[in-house]
Amino acid sequence: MKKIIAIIKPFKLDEVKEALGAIGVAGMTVTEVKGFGRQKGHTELYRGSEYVVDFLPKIRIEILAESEKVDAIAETIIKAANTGKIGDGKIIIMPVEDVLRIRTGERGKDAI
Amino acid sequence: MKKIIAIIKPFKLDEVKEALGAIGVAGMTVTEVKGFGRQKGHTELYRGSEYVVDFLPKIRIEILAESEKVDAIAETIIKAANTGKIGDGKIIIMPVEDVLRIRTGERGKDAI
Amino acid sequence: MKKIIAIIKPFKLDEVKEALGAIGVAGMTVTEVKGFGRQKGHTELYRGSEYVVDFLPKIRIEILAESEKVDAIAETIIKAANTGKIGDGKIIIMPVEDVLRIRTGERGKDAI
Amino acid sequence: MENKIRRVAWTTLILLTAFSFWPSLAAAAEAKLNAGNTAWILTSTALVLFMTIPGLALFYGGLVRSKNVLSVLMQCFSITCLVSILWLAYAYSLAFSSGNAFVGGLSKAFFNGVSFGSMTGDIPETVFAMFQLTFAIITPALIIGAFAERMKFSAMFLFTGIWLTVIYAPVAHWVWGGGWLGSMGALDFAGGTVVHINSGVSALVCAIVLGKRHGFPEQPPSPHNLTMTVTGASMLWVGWFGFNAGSALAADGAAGMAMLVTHMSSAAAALTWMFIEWSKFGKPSALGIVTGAVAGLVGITPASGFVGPIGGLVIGVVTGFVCFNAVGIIKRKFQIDDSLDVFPVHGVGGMVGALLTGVFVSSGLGGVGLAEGVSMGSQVGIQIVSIIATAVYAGAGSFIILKIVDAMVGLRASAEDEQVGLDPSQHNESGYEI
Amino acid sequence: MENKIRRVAWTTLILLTAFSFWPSLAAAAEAKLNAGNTAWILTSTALVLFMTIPGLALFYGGLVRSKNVLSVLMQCFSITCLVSILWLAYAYSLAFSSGNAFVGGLSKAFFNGVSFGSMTGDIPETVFAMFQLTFAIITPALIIGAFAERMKFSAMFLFTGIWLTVIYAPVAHWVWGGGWLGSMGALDFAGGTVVHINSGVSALVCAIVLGKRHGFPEQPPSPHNLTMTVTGASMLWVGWFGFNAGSALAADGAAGMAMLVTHMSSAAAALTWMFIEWSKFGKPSALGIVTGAVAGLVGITPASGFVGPIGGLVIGVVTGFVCFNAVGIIKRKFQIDDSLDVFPVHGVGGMVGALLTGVFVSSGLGGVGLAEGVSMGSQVGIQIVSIIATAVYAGAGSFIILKIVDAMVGLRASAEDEQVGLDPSQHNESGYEI
Amino acid sequence: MENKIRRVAWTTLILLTAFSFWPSLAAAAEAKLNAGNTAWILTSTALVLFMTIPGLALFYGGLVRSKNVLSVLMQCFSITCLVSILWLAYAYSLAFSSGNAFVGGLSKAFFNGVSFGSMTGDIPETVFAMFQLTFAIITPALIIGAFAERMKFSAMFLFTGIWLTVIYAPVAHWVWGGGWLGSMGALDFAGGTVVHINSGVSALVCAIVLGKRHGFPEQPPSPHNLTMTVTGASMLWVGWFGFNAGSALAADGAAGMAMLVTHMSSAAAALTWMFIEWSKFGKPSALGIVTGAVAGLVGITPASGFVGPIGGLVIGVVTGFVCFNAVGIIKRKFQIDDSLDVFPVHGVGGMVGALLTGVFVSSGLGGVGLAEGVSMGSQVGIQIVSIIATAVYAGAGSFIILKIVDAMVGLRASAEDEQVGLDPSQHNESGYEI
Ligand SMILES: Nc1ncnc2c1ncn2[C@@H]1O[C@H](COP(=O)(O)OP(=O)(O)O)[C@@H](O)[C@H]1O
Ligand SMILES: Nc1ncnc2c1ncn2[C@@H]1O[C@H](COP(=O)(O)OP(=O)(O)O)[C@@H](O)[C@H]1O
Ligand SMILES: Nc1ncnc2c1ncn2[C@@H]1O[C@H](COP(=O)(O)OP(=O)(O)O)[C@@H](O)[C@H]1O
Repeated sequence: MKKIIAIIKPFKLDEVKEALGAIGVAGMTVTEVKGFGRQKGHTELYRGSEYVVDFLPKIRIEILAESEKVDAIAETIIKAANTGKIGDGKIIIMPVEDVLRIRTGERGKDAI
Repeated sequence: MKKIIAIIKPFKLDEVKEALGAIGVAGMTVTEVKGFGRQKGHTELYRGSEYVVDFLPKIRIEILAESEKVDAIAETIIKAANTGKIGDGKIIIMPVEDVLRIRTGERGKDAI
Repeated sequence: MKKIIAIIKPFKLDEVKEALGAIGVAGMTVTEVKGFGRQKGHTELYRGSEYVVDFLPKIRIEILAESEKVDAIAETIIKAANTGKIGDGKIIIMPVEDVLRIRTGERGKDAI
Repeated sequence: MENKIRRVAWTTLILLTAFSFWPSLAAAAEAKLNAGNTAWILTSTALVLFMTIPGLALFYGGLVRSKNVLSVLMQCFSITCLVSILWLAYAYSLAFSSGNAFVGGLSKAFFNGVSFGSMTGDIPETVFAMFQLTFAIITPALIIGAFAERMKFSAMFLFTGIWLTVIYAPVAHWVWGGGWLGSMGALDFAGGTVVHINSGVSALVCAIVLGKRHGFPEQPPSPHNLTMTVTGASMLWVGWFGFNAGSALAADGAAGMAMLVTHMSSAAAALTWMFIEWSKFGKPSALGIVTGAVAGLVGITPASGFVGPIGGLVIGVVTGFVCFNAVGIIKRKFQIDDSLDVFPVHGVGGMVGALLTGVFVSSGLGGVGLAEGVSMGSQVGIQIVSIIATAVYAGAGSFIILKIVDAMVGLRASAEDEQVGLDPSQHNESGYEI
Repeated sequence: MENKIRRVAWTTLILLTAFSFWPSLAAAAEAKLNAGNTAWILTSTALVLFMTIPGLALFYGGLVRSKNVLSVLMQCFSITCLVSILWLAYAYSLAFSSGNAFVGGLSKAFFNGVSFGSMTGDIPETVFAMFQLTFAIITPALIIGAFAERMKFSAMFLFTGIWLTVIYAPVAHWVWGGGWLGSMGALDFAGGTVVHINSGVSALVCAIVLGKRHGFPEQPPSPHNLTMTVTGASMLWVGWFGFNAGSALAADGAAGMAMLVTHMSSAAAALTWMFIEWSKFGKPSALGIVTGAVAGLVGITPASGFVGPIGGLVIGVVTGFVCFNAVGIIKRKFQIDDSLDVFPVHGVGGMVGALLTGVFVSSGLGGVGLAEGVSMGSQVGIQIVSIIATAVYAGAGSFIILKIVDAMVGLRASAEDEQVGLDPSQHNESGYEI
Repeated sequence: MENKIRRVAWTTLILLTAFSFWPSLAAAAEAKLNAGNTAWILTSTALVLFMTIPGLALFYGGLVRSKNVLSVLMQCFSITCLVSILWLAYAYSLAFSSGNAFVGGLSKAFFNGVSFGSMTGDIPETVFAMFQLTFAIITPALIIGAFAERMKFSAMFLFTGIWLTVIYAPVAHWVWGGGWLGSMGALDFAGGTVVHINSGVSALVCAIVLGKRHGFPEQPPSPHNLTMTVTGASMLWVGWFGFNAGSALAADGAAGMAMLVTHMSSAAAALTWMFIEWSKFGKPSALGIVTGAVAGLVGITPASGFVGPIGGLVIGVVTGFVCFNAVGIIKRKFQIDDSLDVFPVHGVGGMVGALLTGVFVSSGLGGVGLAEGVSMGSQVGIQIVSIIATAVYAGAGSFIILKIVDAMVGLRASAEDEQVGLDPSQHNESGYEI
């Protein structure tokens, strides 16, 4: 059981979602976040001056998956979210000790 | 030391919070997220057409706890957040290496 | 490879960001969250009555870092985010199994 | 001078009544159209419609949780539409055509006989009918604050239709259409009884019959967007100039004074509320000051054409003070979940205003003066009768209507619909996707 | 009585035409200024400007995704500015100065000869010119709904400038400035052809030429803030009182009736839309009811000074019904991405209204009556000619303008700019930082 | 013709002055009430109140961070209330009752003698007093932009009360109430000096005395909701029609021309600002265009009743250009944290307008013409005197008031209160819970 976190560009969400659906990923949890990295923030205008805004809007996707599916998922995300430009984001894979389904109390991979 | 993440239906937040308070859980961090899973998104009307909206609003609760309390917490959440209907959400239990309290610099369980 | 989560007071974000920049932390992902802990919620007025609002606005910072940098990062955050008052927040250190850069497919510490 | 004005005010009142009684006659007389007065009432009509959509809709909408905001907006908007069609069909006729002391007739149903040339006084009857329609719209729209966040849309819609027919139209007839309260000499310049007591008491009954929202009173109220509420309150204030100064049905000194006292009462009540909060809690709040302003506008409504600047000031201070306390009593003492405090602000504020109208109309206090041979005591007595009559009729009537609607479609959204929010459950929509 | 009013209406029309033809003469005549009428048209001007900024801007802005909201607001605002300066420079002259049957001349370029004392009828010419300007502003602003979320700002700006010059100014001249449609007897009280068919058909052409947004029609539409849309719709409704009742150019019975029928048509269309949704999907929506209201306002626009209450009611119901279906046909059947449904609401609604004006103008149906010697059939015929002429001219003209602008600066934002959003890509800004 | 108009304009000015001097006499004269003019000033009063609440409140509120939005709204709203009560109590009397060249007397304190029948020219005095009150409200409300996000509410409240009394009331008297500037022949149709220079210079002093916000100028400004700002700017534009065209105190050709030039100046300044940004940064911004529009409205304010269309156009372009540069100079060169740029827009814009009024009033340039025997040079001289006098008085006075208020309650919120936000720290509230 792993948790995969993907931080992507917002307009790639639909493509990622669809690509994951195609390989049978049934669920995910999505958060709107702000990213800070190598990609330079965009400039904004404010009454005749330009300012650099550091933070960029990003989408954070959290996916629980059985360990053996992790690579396929990561690959799929990379394919769907990649634009080749700086700021495309990261995928993080983390260990999970257990998962429960609130509705049924099921545990482990049955809960996903 | 573990981190428990619970993804629940928004209107259950107050009940979960109270139930956790009752068993002595003093703190938590809450995020508004969008969920995607088996629960089908609701339909929305837009000028005479119906559309299915995939994502559903959910609440993500993050709780740090000593390992021995994890089961009690999970159980409590299940009891409080359960409606028996699809989409009630998940509980995820993850390992934590250390916790620090910013105010004091305390580490480990003293920091919770 | 670790993931550091810092939950801080919102107005400390800029200071923390700068302090981290100074020690070479190049990236982070930030989420607006609501915190619940020992710090008592503030009272709000509503038409001649006072109510306690439990949840307080907090900022959650997520940072991926090589294991050996974790202590320096935690220390830096503590220094920058500390006000000495209750509610300053927590730092959580968690294990990470792998990180990928979506743009290039790089893995591990090259991906940070 | 003052004397002349007083006469004018009374004559206007009498003429208005007369015209409502014998409208065909009025039209026949072909009073010369006054373009200035017509311009102002056309404008006032726009201002009063603006009070409901978007004014009241935003004022109320900001106070509910975001999952219910569209339901509030939708209720205000649909009430606007429904009341308009009923007004055209029969409600204008019931309120303003010739009938008996209790209700008008159907001679003007479907605006029969209301043509391009029909006049009411020196303005076109179409303009008079439109202006009055905007009052008929806002009155039931005010009520929705009482049952916000829990009533079914279908029930709200039915309730409004019946309520307009059997409560609003008759009460408007009593006071302004030639009915018994007007004949008795009750003073209600712009709707203290017809609009505010009427809606406020009905709101209270709705709140009681529907019962509390899930979580009341433990959960703190959570207005989702106070900027929306302040915006709405500001629009209400501006629109109220049309409401009160428009009720002069002319662009003259009476209209000017009505606007002045309206403004001063609002400002005075707002500051009163603010200072009470400031001294009690150490901090004044935005929601507090705007609520006070609305209370002050309610209080001055029945008095607006009758009192002078000092009357406006005092009515504002008193209404602000009384309404502040009324909110607490209803919510905390009686634990009635009148969600957006319609009764303590509109019901109680309307009563305070109706009473004080009887006092400050006195020329000694800067008003237009009591009618010939009427003492302040007896005028206050008449005002009390009009308050009680309206409150009892509206309260009992609303109760019966609610029971009927409950039997027909059920009043309350299911517990789950309430928890999920009325926007998705009643309208398949959500307010924000930001 | 009715007869007199009809005469007044026709005389007004003729005078208006006359004044536009011989403006210097009109000024020379120094008709006595009517302060009441002037007050109402000053007010109406404010109301109609209010319709575009902020009304339409909010109505449209709430319907797009949050990354494009400022682009919509900015387009409405910049159109307001650009059209105003062109109006001053030459467009007012092209539309309303003496010329030929197709377009006016340049005798009033830069408001030459429009002084403090110039009159149009019994109101100052400055007031007439300002009132008309607000119509010239909203018409191209309506079009932006068709290409929302994907057009370059520079292209939009150029398109508007050319469109105003070669489409709007002539068409306004045809109908109101002494041109061939007005002379033929086409009835368009407040802009069914000039404003709504004109903009609606142009919008359709824009939508087709620009092509679909990325994701259309698979992705569900995602209005980012429906409270904004409902607010904007409410402002449109209120502002429309100035649009239609102001078009009487007087504060009189015609203005009163125009306001009344405008209101009733809007209410009727809104409820029609609501009931269709309710019966079809089990739930009525806020977006539905406000869209219906706007459709009803569009439908009554050409008819507003000519028809009576029943005409207003029927036009509302019919427009609501037809526009509801038109939206579906354009979007689902033809899969045209007219982003905010400008054609089905304004184009189709305007056509329905223009047609029905020819019917309900009949005095037998409560209208002011057909002109001497004109049968209902021939009036409807004239209306059809005016619909077709406007649609063909606007459609073909817009197509050519789009091609020219495309060649000059390119019409569409790049795929990436569209995906990132027009706010950051076109304006270096973002709407919200909450 | 032009001559006649010029005479009318001057006579109006003189009459206005006269009436202010001998108000009881004016009332006694019982000038016949003009309903059309009264209708327009009633409407204008509503429009100008609308400018402050919600217009300015939203315009400013959108520009601050979300943790301070309610503080801005609350400041606008509470200023509205406070100024109204002071106006009633004594400020109207100080500004407009008979006194000396510097300030009026107290003969009209508590609106003593202002009755239903009192007249100012041909409109009721109540209407004149209400109209003027809305100017007295917006002027101090403009100032809050300078110290947004850091001033204590109590200090803001005290400052406003004293400022209105010792700065606004006298300066209004100087120009419009029979004081020395008016007598000298200074031209200020609708408040270039009284409103904009007065508030702009006071704002600058506030910004300097209060000092910079935490993070200025390193942190980028972060307007939390530009849709709110664009909405507010739109409302300001529409409301400004009442401000400037209402200042004619009549619905006539002067009002019509005032509305026209107001509109054109705003449009021209907005486009000027937009094109500067476009050429300088490659992209035009929504905040830029609306800021330009407001600057153009400010610039035309003193000139609005005196200049023709070309004057309006030129004043717009010049004001837009100058204000654009002034913003940069204050913020980047002098590093003064005038949070929402009140001085560069209102102070500088007002000065540009006041100056150019002296030029474009000339009949050769399309204006009403200079007064008999006054050359353009000497008129410009008078204008410069009025600018300097107002600026010096407002600047020095504000400085002293700030020092007094600082001694009484302290001006600035604590560093922590500022960081947490003024909404929770000053008002125990938060704007959004979405
Ligand atoms: N060390 C980090 N910890 C957490 N999140 C990071 C880190 N570095 C980058 N991110 C996230 O990934 C996003 C993209 O990173 P960036 O360095 O801009 O480009 P790239 O993904 O191409 O390496 C950032 O906006 C941020 O949200
Ligand atoms: N694989 C997953 N990874 C992350 N989050 C998930 C996953 N599956 C479901 N979720 C989250 O849990 C919520 C509920 O899941 P769902 O499948 O709809 O119903 P249930 O909880 O009854 O299994 C989803 O809305 C989503 O937020
Ligand atoms: N057990 C916990 N699990 C997750 N988050 C917590 C926990 N306890 C506290 N927090 C987060 O840390 C914030 C600060 O905690 P609090 O107890 O108020 O003060 P302190 O940080 O000084 O200990 C909370 O608002 C919450 O967001």
